[in-house]
Amino acid sequence: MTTETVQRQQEVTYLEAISQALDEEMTRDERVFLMGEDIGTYGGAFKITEGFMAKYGEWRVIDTPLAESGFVGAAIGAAMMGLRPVVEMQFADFISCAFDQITEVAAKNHYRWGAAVPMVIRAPFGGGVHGGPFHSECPEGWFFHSPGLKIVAPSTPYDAKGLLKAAIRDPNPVLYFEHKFLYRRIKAVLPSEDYIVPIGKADVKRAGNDISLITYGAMVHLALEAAELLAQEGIDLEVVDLRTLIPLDKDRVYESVRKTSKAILLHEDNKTGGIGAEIAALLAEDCFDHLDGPVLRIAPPDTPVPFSTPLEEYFRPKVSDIATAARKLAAY
Amino acid sequence: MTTETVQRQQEVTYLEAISQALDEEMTRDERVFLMGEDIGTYGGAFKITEGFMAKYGEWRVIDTPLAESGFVGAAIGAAMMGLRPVVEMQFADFISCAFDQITEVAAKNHYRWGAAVPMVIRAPFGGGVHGGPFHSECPEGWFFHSPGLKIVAPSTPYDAKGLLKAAIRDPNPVLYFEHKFLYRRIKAVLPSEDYIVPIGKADVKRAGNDISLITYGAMVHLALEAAELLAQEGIDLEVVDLRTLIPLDKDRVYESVRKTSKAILLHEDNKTGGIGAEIAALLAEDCFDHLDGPVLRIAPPDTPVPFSTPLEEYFRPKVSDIATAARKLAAY
Amino acid sequence: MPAVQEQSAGTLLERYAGNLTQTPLLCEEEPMDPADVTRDIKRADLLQMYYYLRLTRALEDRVTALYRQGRIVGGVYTSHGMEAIAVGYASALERNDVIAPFHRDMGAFLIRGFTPGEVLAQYLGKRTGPTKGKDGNVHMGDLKRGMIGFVSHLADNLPVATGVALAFKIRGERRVAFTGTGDGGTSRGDFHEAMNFAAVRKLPVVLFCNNNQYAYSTPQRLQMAIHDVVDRAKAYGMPGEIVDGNDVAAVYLASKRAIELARAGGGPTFLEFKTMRMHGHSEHDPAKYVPRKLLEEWKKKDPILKAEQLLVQLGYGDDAYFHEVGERVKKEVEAGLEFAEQSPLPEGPEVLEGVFAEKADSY
Amino acid sequence: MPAVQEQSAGTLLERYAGNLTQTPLLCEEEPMDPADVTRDIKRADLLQMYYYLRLTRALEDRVTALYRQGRIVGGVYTSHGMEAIAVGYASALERNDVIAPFHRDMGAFLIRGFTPGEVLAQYLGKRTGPTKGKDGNVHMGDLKRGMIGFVSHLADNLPVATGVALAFKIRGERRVAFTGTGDGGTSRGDFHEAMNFAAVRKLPVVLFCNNNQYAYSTPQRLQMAIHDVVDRAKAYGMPGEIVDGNDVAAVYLASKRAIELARAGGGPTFLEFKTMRMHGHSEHDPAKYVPRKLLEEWKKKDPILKAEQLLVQLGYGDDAYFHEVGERVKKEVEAGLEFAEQSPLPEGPEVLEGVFAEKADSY
Ligand SMILES: Cc1ncc(C[n+]2csc(CCOP(=O)(O)OP(=O)(O)O)c2C)c(N)n1
Ligand SMILES: Cc1ncc(C[n+]2csc(CCOP(=O)(O)OP(=O)(O)O)c2C)c(N)n1
Ligand SMILES: [Mg+2]
Ligand SMILES: [Mg+2]
Repeated sequence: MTTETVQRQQEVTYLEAISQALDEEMTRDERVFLMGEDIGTYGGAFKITEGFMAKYGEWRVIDTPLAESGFVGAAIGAAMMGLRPVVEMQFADFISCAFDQITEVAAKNHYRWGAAVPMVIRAPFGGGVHGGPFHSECPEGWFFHSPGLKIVAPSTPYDAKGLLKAAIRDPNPVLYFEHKFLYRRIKAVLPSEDYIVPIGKADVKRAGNDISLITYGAMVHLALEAAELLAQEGIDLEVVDLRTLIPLDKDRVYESVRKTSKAILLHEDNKTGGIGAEIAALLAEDCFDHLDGPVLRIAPPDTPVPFSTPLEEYFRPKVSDIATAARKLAAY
Repeated sequence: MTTETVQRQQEVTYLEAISQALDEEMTRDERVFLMGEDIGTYGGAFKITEGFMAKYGEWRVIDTPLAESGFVGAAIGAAMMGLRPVVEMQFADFISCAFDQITEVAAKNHYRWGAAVPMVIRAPFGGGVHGGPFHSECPEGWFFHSPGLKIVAPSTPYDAKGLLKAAIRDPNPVLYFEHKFLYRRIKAVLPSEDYIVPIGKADVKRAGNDISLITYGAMVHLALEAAELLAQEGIDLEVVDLRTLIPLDKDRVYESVRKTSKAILLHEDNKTGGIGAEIAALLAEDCFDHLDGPVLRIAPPDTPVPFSTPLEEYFRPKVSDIATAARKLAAY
Repeated sequence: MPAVQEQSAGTLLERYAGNLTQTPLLCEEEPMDPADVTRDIKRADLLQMYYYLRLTRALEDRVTALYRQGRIVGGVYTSHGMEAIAVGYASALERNDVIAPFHRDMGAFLIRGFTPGEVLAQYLGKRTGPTKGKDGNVHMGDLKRGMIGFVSHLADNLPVATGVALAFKIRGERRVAFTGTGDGGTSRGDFHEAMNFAAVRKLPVVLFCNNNQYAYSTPQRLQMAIHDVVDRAKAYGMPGEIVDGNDVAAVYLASKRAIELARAGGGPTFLEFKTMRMHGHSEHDPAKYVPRKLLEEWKKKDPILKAEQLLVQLGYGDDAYFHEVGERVKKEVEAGLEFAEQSPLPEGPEVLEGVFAEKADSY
Repeated sequence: MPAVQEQSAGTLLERYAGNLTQTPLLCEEEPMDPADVTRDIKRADLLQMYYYLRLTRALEDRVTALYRQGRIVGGVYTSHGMEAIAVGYASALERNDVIAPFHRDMGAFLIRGFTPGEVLAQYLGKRTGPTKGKDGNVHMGDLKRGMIGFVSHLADNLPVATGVALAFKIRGERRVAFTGTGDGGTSRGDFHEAMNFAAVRKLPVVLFCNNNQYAYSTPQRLQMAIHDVVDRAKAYGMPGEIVDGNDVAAVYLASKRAIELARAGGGPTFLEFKTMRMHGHSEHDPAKYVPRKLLEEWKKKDPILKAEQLLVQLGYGDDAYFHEVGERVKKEVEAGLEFAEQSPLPEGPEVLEGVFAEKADSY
């Protein structure tokens, strides 16, 4: 009983895990500092940096003017000088305003003239929160295609903390997509000692033999739910959580698909040109001989994220979509 | 002899075809007007609009300040009022500066609140011209993933003219990727009467039975060259020119692949997350039973476009890359 | 689908339904009084503005209440305490002019004929809202009514508005575009690019800053090193003016001057409407970062209070009249709510509709 | 791989090799003359600036010639007639300061120790160029020498420079960032966002506009509705100054003042260097859109001519000396060309190197 209580107390949400990672990294390394809109006095739109300004001062927790291109550019400059900026987009959707700085400056500097740009952009993304077209976007697909960027998207508090620490310690620009829907909905007990989750390593969140269900972000939980359901029907899903989108852990993905011979790709980002397309293409090229059925993709249709509840529900992938796809593949 | 001479005289370059399309559409429809940097007095960096300002005046050929987001935004506003703006990016690379306006405003307005945005953005793209990282980019992959945009990329003077006219007449925002390398390198005799090439229709540039080589833009010519070479070896390539990237002509692509059972995707855009990924994914899902071999992709590596000649040559797809892939597939 | 609910079927101000089939929005009666305001604003116009101030307040208060009850999901951004700005400028425009509003410009929607029912349907994600459930809250627009849909990304619609004005100029129309953003929004590059383009091409557009002194939690001093946002205009060679944003008459008159200058070919003007955000950034924000004293001071300058003082002073209205208007707008809002609540939600597959346009009209 | 070629192995100004191992860039000798210029600029510094003016001109003229011969492929943008700007400001900085240059700032590269050989290797796409062939022309940088690589996308490096200054401020270093763009570049949103952020946070950064009156073919009047670009500074509450961009001493002194203000914690300054682009936008552009008369007038204000007049007036130099410098820079450029031509091209597979960094150092 006592032990259980202690453990309960140690449980942290996905949001707190992010907050802890920032706090610990700022304490560990004085080069780490934060920039963004309303992250200081207010503690951020989602309160992830609450109390940080009091603790670290207004030059390490910088409330910026409303100018994403400007402050991402500034982060690039500070990073090149040797600091470790962590920039917050208030919502991932606004990253479009900084697109040019990210893709043309941050991504290409090292390749072009050898200047490392060790920075992190935190982007609260994804739907399911009644945010509508401009507060629910999944912008990762835009950046997936820009060499020079690393991209991570954790699905659990453990990964959220470990990947953020790894991102902060990485000498490259890292886009950190944190899922708003998960912020306060999932909890876990985290190790008390410092740890990282290495960038570039996928994680099998559920081992299985029949079909590889490859996904990331909030969809991992949907995948696990579907896997439980399908297990009752005798279909054994392996749920592969990519965790890192760039560089992609091809080995782990291939290993899974070579075992199961069947693959479903699941994401919340629009279908066309999403990350599922790349993985399907890799499988169709590199694992063709192992495939025992078509590679299926489950993703929202090619529309903006709609606001109204019945529309958004229709838009978002569902357990039943996975079940239908898995049954089809299993019968193949 | 006389006829031949006349025909010779009528031959126009890819660049002239674009220029003709603009000129004819401006004459046909007074709602059409142009905006961009140096397109007026100077006639554009590539001289596509030379003489236009004298002909149409400085309110239909607008030399803008150096501000891509601003003038793309202005084009959106004018389009919503019922005009038909055609915007020129001096180089496609600078489209990153207007990314937010294109993806968040132009692409989503009709879906969100029913406002049509009939505009065209012309973007001279692609490499092979010693342009280096900032004057050779293929940005189409970024936009492929933004519902609400149409995207075309012609490979011949005929298609260049016909697609531009179709784009101008389309009630949606259309990104028109014109390949700089082709500007003055290819010529054709064009019909003297008005015609369009419909958006959304691929074109088989060479019929063949063994392998479908699916591509677009300047790579079409590389594909045709490779096809000639491989024909001598008895490998019969079908070269499918997508022409339109969104909406994709799935029917035509599927028809070809169902016939040949083998597919190679070729593009000049970076490999990861390129359009080849989407098509490979579609094939792996919808044509799986017809596939007699892995779906191969030929594309540059995931790096910026390098400047130095040996680097750029290494970077760009070559006839030999296609030959290797085709031989491998043929032997499969 | 229920018919779009009529907002002003009553008698009080029936000519000013904000319906674009009527022209102009404001009546043609002569001013009734020699005093400053009365010289330049018609009595009926002032009364209409008062009505819209009240309607805006009543509607948004209802939205806030619904939000607190959990009946509205998603963000709620109101113009509480700042209603005079949208009401003032939208009243100064002609019906053919086009507005690209700021996110706290509910009054402009109402004046352009968006009914409380439509607005509430929008908030509730109903199919009868202007976006048919595709988008929420103030993210609505309608080209037929000369309203450009608001985009979350602040200042994005400023370049768009310059393009609207450019279309007017190219077509030789004597129409004006009106647009603005918050103090926060003026930090964005798109603000700069729009201001500059408007000035270079002398476009018929008026650009304003709704300066309520905070961008979310960020006070003006952390956003810019100038005291008056109007100083931004100097970078573009554009005339600028500071206006009391809580005084609907002042907003109206300054807007009118700028609009007429633009209409006459004199180019753009930048207006800084000084005001104060009296609620949180959105309704979930208690805004503890704003000194209470500041709010108390500004409460005394409430735009409705100010308008009533003016009306009393001019002999245009009294408490009974104000009460009558209050009752009327309350009824309109409740009728709107009924309409909205009875309206159907969209059905799932409607998601797939409307990504591409089939045609594009002229406006 | 050939060793990086030494640029100033001679005797004339050997202490000013622009090599960052020397500090400061300019020597510590006392001014020699009571006149205005001589009070504030040391004789040796002025002579060094003259040397760099000549070196810039000689190097870029060589580049132009190589381009015309088809030996350089890709774009060539020179600072012909505008050399005083980069030479002047770069001379006013300390070696620890950081420059995010404009695309016509060759002088700054030279002063920071980029040798003519390296620069020519860059133009020729050789592995010994600062980007190892990855990029071309002025798109080069080197953090060790305090030079931020230029990005084509104009004004993109202005926010970056504010971040450099922010790093200095956070670390409590007395260092300054220096950056700028053209008249054209000041129209971009990133210019605005950078200026604003610099002003709000009082960052140690100096921002300039290299106003050569055209952006490619677009004259200033089609770019902005103001006569002096310096008026842009008013939007940010930032001090601004107009400077004769063809007078190296004036550029140096104005830069020095701004730099020292920034270093002392006084925040950013905006400098408008008035000048004229004397060649085409790039070397393939005959620039027919520029009135010939304008060019003739400006030719009289050539920065090298102006510098020589000043040196003669101060008794610092005469024709023989100028000739000697000319011979010297010519030799250096030719030696550089030899180095560049003998340098190897990169090999194909090098394409794959360097997308990601393995480590990130502090500067
Ligand atoms: C480009 C962009 N970045 C961030 C946001 C998130 N956001 C919404 S409103 C707001 C503050 C806006 O302040 P201001 O412009 O002063 O308008 P106010 O809300 O005070 O009326 C912020 C940061 C946004 N909408 N757009
Ligand atoms: C964002 C962007 N758009 C377009 C271009 C293409 N371009 C290169 S230089 C130039 C003109 C630059 O003018 P200015 O800033 O005045 O500098 P100048 O060349 O006159 O020295 C243009 C349009 C660019 N480099 N970046
Ligand atoms: Mg505000
Ligand atoms: Mg210029």
